[in-house]
Amino acid sequence: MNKPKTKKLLFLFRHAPYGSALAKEGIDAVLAASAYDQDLSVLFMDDGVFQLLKHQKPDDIEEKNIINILSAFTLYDIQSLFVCQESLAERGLRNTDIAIGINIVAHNTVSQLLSQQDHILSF
Amino acid sequence: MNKPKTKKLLFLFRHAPYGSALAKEGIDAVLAASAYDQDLSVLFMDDGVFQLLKHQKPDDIEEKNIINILSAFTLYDIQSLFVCQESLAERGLRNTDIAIGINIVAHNTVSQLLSQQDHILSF
Amino acid sequence: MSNILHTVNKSPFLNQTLKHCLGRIQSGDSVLLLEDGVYAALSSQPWAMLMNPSHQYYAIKADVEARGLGEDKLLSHITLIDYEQFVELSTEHSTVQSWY
Amino acid sequence: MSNILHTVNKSPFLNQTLKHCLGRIQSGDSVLLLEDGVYAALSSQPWAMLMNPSHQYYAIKADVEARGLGEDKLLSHITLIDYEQFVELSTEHSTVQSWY
Amino acid sequence: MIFSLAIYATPSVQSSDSAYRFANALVAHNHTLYRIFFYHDGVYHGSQLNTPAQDEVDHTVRWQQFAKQHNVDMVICIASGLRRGILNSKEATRYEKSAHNLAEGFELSGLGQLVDAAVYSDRLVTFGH
Amino acid sequence: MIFSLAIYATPSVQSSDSAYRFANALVAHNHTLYRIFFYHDGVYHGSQLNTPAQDEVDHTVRWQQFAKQHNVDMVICIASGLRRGILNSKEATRYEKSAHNLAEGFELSGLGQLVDAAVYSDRLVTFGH
Repeated sequence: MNKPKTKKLLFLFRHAPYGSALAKEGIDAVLAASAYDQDLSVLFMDDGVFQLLKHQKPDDIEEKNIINILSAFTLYDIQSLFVCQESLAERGLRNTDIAIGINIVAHNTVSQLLSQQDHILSF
Repeated sequence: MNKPKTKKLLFLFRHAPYGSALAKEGIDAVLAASAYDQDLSVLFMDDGVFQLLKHQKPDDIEEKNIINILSAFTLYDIQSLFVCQESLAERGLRNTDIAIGINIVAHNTVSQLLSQQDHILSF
Repeated sequence: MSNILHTVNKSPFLNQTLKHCLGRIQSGDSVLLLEDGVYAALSSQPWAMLMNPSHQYYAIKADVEARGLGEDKLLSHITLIDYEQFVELSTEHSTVQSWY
Repeated sequence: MSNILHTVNKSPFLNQTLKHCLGRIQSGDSVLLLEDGVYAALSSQPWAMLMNPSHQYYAIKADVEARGLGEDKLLSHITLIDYEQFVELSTEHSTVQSWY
Repeated sequence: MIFSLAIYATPSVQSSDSAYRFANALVAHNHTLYRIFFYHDGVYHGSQLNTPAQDEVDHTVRWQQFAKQHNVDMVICIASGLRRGILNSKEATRYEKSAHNLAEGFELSGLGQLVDAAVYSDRLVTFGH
Repeated sequence: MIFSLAIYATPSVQSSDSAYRFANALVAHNHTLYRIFFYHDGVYHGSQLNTPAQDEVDHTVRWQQFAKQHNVDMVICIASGLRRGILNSKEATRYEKSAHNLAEGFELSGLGQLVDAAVYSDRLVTFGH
């Protein structure tokens, strides 16, 4: 098989952290993908935006702080991080509530992001 | 341990059939309870009302028709069957859409049913 | 032209997933209802308003029939399809996005 | 007097469960938010209107803190409690109904 | 008071964790925990093959220790369990399976044990998926 | 076209069944199914101990037969699988477990296999819980 062309992969996070393992297992998938030299983007949307909140303290529920895991994205050179502005607004969240460096994007950009991909991996 | 007093048990069905095994496993629990000589009631509410629809044909998805299983309630002498009228109306369903004999009850009776129980087993 | 096949498998009476999906579809996209998602094909529901007629809407026939949803109860602009047509749709769109 | 402790563990932004619960609570009942259900404690949301002040509303503190929801973001009439208080509430009510 | 718990959630959702914390708070308050009944996808708690990473909670071991310490009956619905691959040695033999995986401290039994728990308990608390 | 499937759902939800029907329709249309990747609670499909009742679908056997007939790669994420008690004999030995339960035809491997499937496939279809 010939080496295929670089694929555009969007990891789409739509679920809150901690309520299920989905958010964490999705992040693991992003980290795994970072080794494959593909064109990766990550978009937090709907309840997925809750993963980005500052001040998470999951010690008492014996979970790992998802912000610490998300922070690894920088180390793995995953740069194209986006959060849906509309989803933040619906939840009464502000830019200053977000714990990591990320592009806050409006509806149009979200639409573009979704439509430009070879594959969307939804978590 | 002394024989405890008869308990009032409400089996509350809030989920649609087939999408998950929850509806079917809930019905199994009702059938098991029928052997225990307790005061049983069954209430279909929210998406649980979809379990009652006529004309279900799950052959092509290789599931058992939930109506056939629900019909066993009569054989097991489970008589106190209720469906929330409001939940039917919200879904655009009419009395004639229901496949089994059941009491269609308004909000007040639903409230009473919920509050009269020793235990609510929710599926 | 890039376009997306959106699949929705949750009941809209229980879950907001359909609403989230309908708010993001674009020109050329299609929506496929399956599993408990087919309850969204019931007529006279608020989300029918959100279903823009410029898109194509489909539902898996086996899932509709399993649940006893007669044709008289369904939104008329939803096309019932089988799994082979689901496969065809996924080839005709450039991406498949699962809303679950 | 018979009364119910209602527990809700799903995010109201994703799931209609909270709405279903709030539509059925009665005099003397209480509502406990836990797990992703605690996102319902965020202020300025439509369901805040559905929360009748004649009932008591609680949320598990550990679940609120895990998710980074600061007190400034929370509805003021929701009391944060721990699991021991959850146990107490379940003894003070005659039944516990889990909305999930 | 006498409590029983019904757990329908997989270990991968937080509901599983809430049940564990509630159970601990119960016994700390000197209530009696009559039975924990694992049903639906909750039966996955009972596999001794569950092997979480070192820095993750081991749900199965945690329940085992809890049940042993507080002498609590932990029942896995046999029908739900078989369907989902939770077998003791007797069922493995009966169905000619090459292995069994029911963790010590858990017991396979019928749905009647859920009903019995409801009958004998003052409170039955459900932890759904 | 080359397809891969990602299955995140337990066998107890219909999403599992939809994936199976989609896979069959794919091969009937002469498309290539490059890989099925079981992740999250989807890994429960791979236990050979799953013992459904006689009148119920055996999800595990059905996938095994399908994969054998159509020569399809079925991968269970090793990290998700270990966490949820899906072990082959090598992992059972490594973690000193008394048994293993990975069904024949399924393979434990890393998340890279999901990424590889995305890279080599024209379409990746996810079946969520």
